[in-house]
Amino acid sequence: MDLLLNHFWEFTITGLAFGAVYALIALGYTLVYGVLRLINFAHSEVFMWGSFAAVWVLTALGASKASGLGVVGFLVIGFAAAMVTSALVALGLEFVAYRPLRKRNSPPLIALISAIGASFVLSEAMGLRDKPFKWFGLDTDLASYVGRPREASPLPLNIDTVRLFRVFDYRVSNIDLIVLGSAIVMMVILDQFVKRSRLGRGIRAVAQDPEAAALMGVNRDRVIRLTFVIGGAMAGAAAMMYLLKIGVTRYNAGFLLGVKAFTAAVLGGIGNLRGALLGGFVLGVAESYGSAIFGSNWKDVVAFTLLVVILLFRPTGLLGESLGKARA
Amino acid sequence: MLLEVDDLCVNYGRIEAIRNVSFTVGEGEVVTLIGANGAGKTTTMKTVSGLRPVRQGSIRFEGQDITAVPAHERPVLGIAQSPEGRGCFVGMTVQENLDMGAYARPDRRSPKIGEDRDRVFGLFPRLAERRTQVAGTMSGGEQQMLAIGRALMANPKLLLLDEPSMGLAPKLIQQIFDIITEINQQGTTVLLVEQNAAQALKRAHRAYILETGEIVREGSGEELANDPAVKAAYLGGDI
Amino acid sequence: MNAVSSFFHGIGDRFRALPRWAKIVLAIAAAVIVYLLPIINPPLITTTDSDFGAVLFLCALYALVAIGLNIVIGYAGLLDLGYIGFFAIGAFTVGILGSNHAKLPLLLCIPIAMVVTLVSGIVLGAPTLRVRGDYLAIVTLGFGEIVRLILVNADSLTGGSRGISNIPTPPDLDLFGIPHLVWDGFVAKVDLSNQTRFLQFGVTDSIPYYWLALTLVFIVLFLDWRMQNSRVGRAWEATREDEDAAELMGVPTFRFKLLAFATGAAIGGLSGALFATKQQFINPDNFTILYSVLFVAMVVVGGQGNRWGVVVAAALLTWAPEKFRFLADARFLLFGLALMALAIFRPQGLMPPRRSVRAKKAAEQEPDQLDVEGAARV
Amino acid sequence: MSDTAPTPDQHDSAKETRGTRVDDDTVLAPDTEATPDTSVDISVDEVADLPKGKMLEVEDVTLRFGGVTALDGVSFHINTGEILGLIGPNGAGKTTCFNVMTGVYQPTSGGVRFMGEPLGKRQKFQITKLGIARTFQNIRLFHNMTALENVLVGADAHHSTGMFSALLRLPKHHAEESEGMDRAYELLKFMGLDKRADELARNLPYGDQRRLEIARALATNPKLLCLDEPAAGFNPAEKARLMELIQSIRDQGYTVLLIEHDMKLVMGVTDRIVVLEFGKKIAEGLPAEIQDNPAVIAAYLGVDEDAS
Amino acid sequence: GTTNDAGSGSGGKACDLKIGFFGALTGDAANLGINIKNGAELAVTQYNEKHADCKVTLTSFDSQGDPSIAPGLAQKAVTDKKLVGIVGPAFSGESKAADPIFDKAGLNIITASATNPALSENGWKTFHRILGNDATQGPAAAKYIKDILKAQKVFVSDDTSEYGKGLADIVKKDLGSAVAGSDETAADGKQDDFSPTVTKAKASGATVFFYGGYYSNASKLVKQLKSGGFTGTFVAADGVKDDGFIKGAGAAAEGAILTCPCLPPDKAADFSAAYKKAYNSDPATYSAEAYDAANVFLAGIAAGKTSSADMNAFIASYSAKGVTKNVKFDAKGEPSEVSVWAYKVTGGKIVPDQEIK
Ligand SMILES: Nc1ncnc2c1ncn2[C@@H]1O[C@H](COP(=O)(O)OP(=O)(O)OP(=O)(O)O)[C@@H](O)[C@H]1O
Ligand SMILES: Nc1ncnc2c1ncn2[C@@H]1O[C@H](COP(=O)(O)OP(=O)(O)OP(=O)(O)O)[C@@H](O)[C@H]1O
Ligand SMILES: CC(C)C[C@H](N)C(=O)O
Ligand SMILES: [Mg+2]
Ligand SMILES: [Mg+2]
Repeated sequence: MDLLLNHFWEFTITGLAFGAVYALIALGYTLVYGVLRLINFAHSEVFMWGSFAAVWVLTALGASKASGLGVVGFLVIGFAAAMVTSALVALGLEFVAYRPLRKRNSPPLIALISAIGASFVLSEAMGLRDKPFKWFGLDTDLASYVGRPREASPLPLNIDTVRLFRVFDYRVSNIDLIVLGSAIVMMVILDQFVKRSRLGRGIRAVAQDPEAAALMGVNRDRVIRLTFVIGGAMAGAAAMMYLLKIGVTRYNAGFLLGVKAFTAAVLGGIGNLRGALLGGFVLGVAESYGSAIFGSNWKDVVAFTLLVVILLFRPTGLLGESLGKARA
Repeated sequence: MLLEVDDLCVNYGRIEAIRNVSFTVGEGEVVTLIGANGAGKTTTMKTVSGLRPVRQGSIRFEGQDITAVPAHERPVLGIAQSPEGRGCFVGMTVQENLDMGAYARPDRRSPKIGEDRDRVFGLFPRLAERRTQVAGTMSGGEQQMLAIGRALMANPKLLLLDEPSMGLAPKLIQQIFDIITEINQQGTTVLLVEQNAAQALKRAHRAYILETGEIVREGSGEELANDPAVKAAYLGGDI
Repeated sequence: MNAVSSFFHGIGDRFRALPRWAKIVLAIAAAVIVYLLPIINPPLITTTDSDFGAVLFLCALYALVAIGLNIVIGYAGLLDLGYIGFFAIGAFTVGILGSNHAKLPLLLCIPIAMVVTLVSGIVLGAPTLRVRGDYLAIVTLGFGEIVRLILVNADSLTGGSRGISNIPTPPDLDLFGIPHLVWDGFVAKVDLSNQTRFLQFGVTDSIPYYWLALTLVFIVLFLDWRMQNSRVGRAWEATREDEDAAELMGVPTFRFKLLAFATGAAIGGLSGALFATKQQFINPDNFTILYSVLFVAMVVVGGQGNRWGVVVAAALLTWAPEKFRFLADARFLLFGLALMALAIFRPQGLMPPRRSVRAKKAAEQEPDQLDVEGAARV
Repeated sequence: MSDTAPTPDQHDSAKETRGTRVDDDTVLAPDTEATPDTSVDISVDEVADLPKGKMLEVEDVTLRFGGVTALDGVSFHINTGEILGLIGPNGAGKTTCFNVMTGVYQPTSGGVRFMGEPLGKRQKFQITKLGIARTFQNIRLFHNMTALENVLVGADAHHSTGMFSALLRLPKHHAEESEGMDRAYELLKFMGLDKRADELARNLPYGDQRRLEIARALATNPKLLCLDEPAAGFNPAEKARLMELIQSIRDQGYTVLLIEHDMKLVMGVTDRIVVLEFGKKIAEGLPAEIQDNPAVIAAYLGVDEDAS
Repeated sequence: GTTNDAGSGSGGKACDLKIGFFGALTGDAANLGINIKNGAELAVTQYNEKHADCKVTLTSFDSQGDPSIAPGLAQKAVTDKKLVGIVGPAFSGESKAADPIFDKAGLNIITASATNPALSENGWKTFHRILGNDATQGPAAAKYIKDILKAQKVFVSDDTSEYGKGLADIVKKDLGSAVAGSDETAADGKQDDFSPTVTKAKASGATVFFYGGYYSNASKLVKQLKSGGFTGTFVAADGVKDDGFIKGAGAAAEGAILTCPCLPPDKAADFSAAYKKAYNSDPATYSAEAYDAANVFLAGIAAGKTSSADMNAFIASYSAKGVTKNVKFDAKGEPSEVSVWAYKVTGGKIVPDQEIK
């Protein structure tokens, strides 16, 4: 407890920074849940693929030797690579795993099975990426991309930690700033986009009554595709931030984070964009405080207990579902 | 002809809901479909608005074949529907629901939308009162008003109304039919499905009678209203 | 589209059409064959890269799990993503009472484990079952994780992530040996050098454990059938269909949901206890979320609500990765593909529940609904 | 406006034309539904022998949702054995009144007394067991259960088989199962649904679904049956038949509370009418009185009388 | 190796025998397992070259280093009647899970890497260990920290595994009052974000960070320590002594100290050369130990001691020079000779620093 009080801002800011990662991933869960009422179990893999895209693109460009302004350039490239890749993977996922089910109007839980299957496929494919290269004898040439596929791949970008300014007793570093800053920028853009644009209303309309939405001229498939793309891009951004914070990624890096991010989405009120953001930050900070007080090994207990308690008192999350309920 | 439906067959799996249905709706007309429960009225409406796939036959709108046009593109062409069972967006407010009605309008950014909204609020003061109430918590009749208002917001060329009077109080039913006549006079074509056959026939230029999936009779509203067989079956005489 | 389900239903129909005595004879014959599977080692079915008896034990074990979870998901419609939590509590109750802190005999540990999980089901359910739908899924998921994490961290009680070993086995009843069959192509020979002692629960032979688990599966199936074909089963179904309407028709939905949850939990606890005694060693890593997810997959793939369906699916999903062990690394990828394919081609599950025999006619009259309604969707 | 419900012969002639092509001079009589058999005895002793007097009293009930006052000091009562109509403009608070009576909502102030006892904070299922059953404005059947099973769920309301009697197949289980089955078939026959007993509820035509809801509600052995717009979406002929049905339900000893916008039906079947507007009671009386009440005409009926 | 005459003389011996490798070949700590397996495999290959007429095969049981997977695999192993011995299980956690089963079934095992001291305290008759355990490695690490790094304040963390926690506890005990703080983290693959630990370490004012665990988490941890502003020395043990650590941590690994009860490869030149030839890489952590362990079994096979009891007796009386030491086991199955070395990450490589005596 003393520890927390003495280093309050440090714990808060590190918590917020990781919370930002949760929040961005949570957006993907919430968006898809919003339109399809589906827990997109494979979203964590979308994130993971984004992280690899960043690693590979930066490796290919020789980012490890960069310094100074070059690093900034590579950062931008890394974000772009991860976001584009994740968006594409998400789109592909929708096309392969969910659209056929929708066309057959299958019961909601079966989509969960497809999602679980897709999640296995995406993460295992990454874990087996050496195989196809082996067949063509390329695995030694491409060792830095293929390597030992089950092992951690580091981000080849050396960013020296620079302490920039103080917040009370904590000196915020450039990495904190990049992570938090870009997360906030992205969230504001998305929030405005969804709120201001017709798309936002379209998404909600599809969620509430697909048939009536079609009667209003809402193209359900387009709305769904768009939500996957946006959710994917956000996961890609989160992937780059994750790399900046953790430094490495792996074929199974998504799973744990996915569970947490989904928790964050529910915490805030699933289907509610701002809820996802709030949920992400709350979870990140709660974990940070929790591990300060009880020790790092209790951090997940704190997170999940918080979730359960909040849902007991607010059964539809902190901000509630944006989708109201029909009455009796 | 604004709408030409030719030899339409629609199935629910093996069940044939409508068979070889052909009818037309001319520009500026009010046309009504009447028939008993399960006759296929709603199915016909849903097919015209694109929610049900066509097994056989064709639908033409303004001379263009729209049989294969997906539902969400039909509002752009100028078809709007107030569906059976209302289909309000239960989690959105009244105003948001109305705005959804204008979703596909090309002039959706113009101030015209505001005027139209005010017009709907004028027609249904209850909606104006409850502008920010979540639609899911509105009473049955209020939701019905909202569904009709929402369809009006689309400013369509062809308005499809599926049992607009269902769940409405007698006084309001009167009003709904007045509204239909009024907007028709302002140039909107209306295809109307009603259980309240007496009223519907009174307001319609022409009418079709649908029975177990087939059209069995057609004529002007007045003609059918005075046909003794129709009277006996649908106007219910005196209860 | 539904070759598989019509196959199963076909069998079901023929079976129902038989006279009573024939039914009994056939059922007994089928049961005997199932019991003797690991002795017969049928070619094509037997697993070459892992011990067939052990695989069958796992199949039976997870069938038990699936039956329990089917009550929760299939009957009562509660999406429970934390079922592994009950499994873990059952296993650790046995571990703690049988090995770690006391040395109670297994036959005492198992009922205690069931009671403990039943109670924990009620304790968890009472507050959380007021949360609805997918929120319940995440609350239960959280619960499952909390259980695991507490097992990790409550070091002194559970041994933390270092686990508990030397879990007691069921008492032996060593009566006689049963020789196995070996196959030369499709010719069977008796292999006297390879015998299973009846009933010796050792580490080298999993078959007695399989028999134990299988017997429990049959018992639980029977009880499950009785439960579902009664007022209780109807109340669950009504609750699942429309909770408010059910309540207004006089169904105390909360009580019935709790009943489903607690019953499911107790069966989960029983499975966990079996797992612990067979495995001899347990640690919290045996009980990760992934298992919860797989359990749900078993129920959904089997056809939620169909007890035979979920049993078949559980056995299949357990057996397949073992059978295809030679695919080594790639088998999880293929497993994922298989799940996706199943979802796409059998959206109602392997054996969709037949609501009741009487509902069948209605179901048959029902058109090929999927295609049409799907197309209607925009 | 005399009481001329269709005679049995009319039904038969309707039946004959079913499915046949209609020539110009045949009667258009598209009757695709089964015929209720109102001669079936569906009465229940405990219900039939109720003492006359006030069965249900709504006492000064107010209910607010945020800014909206859905009910504002509403009081009325229902006498045992009568059919009471509850009418009023859209959004007047009729459905909300049902919701208060069945425990869906707790009133902000005031309360409901049933058989002399306040309902208090009783839960929904407890109120059903006390003897109030209802149907819904938007049909809410258990769609994936058969018609019979739907009714059985209703009948289970007065059963008490629990897990143990079911597991052990105690005599109680068997007794209650067969009692429930008998009752269910009786009710289905009464509603004319016995031939469709094994069909899934969602596959029934709209009208049958409405009737099935009534059967399900009756299966709970209610003292008071509340119907929320049972005739919505019916054509005049169907409405006539429904009217007959409601009457015979009452004749078998049940008390009925009816919300309906169709004036012919309401005037034809009710003994007494209560009128709500903006959450307040504006009138109460015999159908004939209500029909001529200027306040009701202004608020609800409108001037053009044949608007039905 | 032993002479093959003794074996072939006994006549009628079974020729399709197997020895097993049990450990992680996939999963988070796979590198460690693969190196060990390679060592054992090399021994078998060499044996088969000499005994072309009567070959032994090495079968692998890939436990992924996961104690929850281990019992199932162990049960599978003990049903194989051709299997005469196991090199492994590689990690302490899985050993604890699997060894009781080997003991009950009477399958002899020699672990070339599991270092938790308690493993030999269970009275398992089939258990043998060919290297020094953490009861020596832990104090050695503590000694290095105190005497060579001259640290006054040390922060100790572990991954709660049998190995990591066991080792960290010993180190803590030996450091005594120098422990400025501690924090348990989750096991491999269960935690990515170590920022709370970093904050705590910094707050404690420690100049040395000791971590009990495996390389996968260690690489993330050290990276986050560096970027989080912790400036002290990172010390860990054999579980981190793998190239995977450097690969994951990159520059942040520089200067880290890793202890290991294993010899630097240059102390066994012949073996190193043969290994390099076979696997195109230098022998890594515990390859040599595994080689020695496999050779014990192979000698037993050559001597015809293939039954469980015979093999057990054979191992008990075994004494021969291996590449790492003179191989000999005491009554508990522990080795008679042990040494602990410190290694240091320099220039992106793990290089021997000094033996800790
Ligand atoms: N989803 C569905 N699945 C199967 N059959 C259906 C479905 N919807 C409608 N039907 C059947 O199609 C036929 C026509 O139904 P439709 O809803 O078009 O009738 P309707 O004339 O609108 O009746 P109502 O007056 O009750 O609204 C009926 O026989 C009905 O049972
Ligand atoms: N949960 C709620 N929140 C806010 N307002 C509500 C809620 N429920 C009902 N209302 C309002 O209370 C009023 C009464 O509704 P109610 O459903 O009782 O009307 P009704 O008389 O049944 O009307 P109808 O004939 O249209 O069914 C309506 O104005 C409705 O909008
Ligand atoms: C391979 C080694 C690093 C294993 C470690 N010594 C353990 O006991 O788990
Ligand atoms: Mg209709
Ligand atoms: Mg109402």
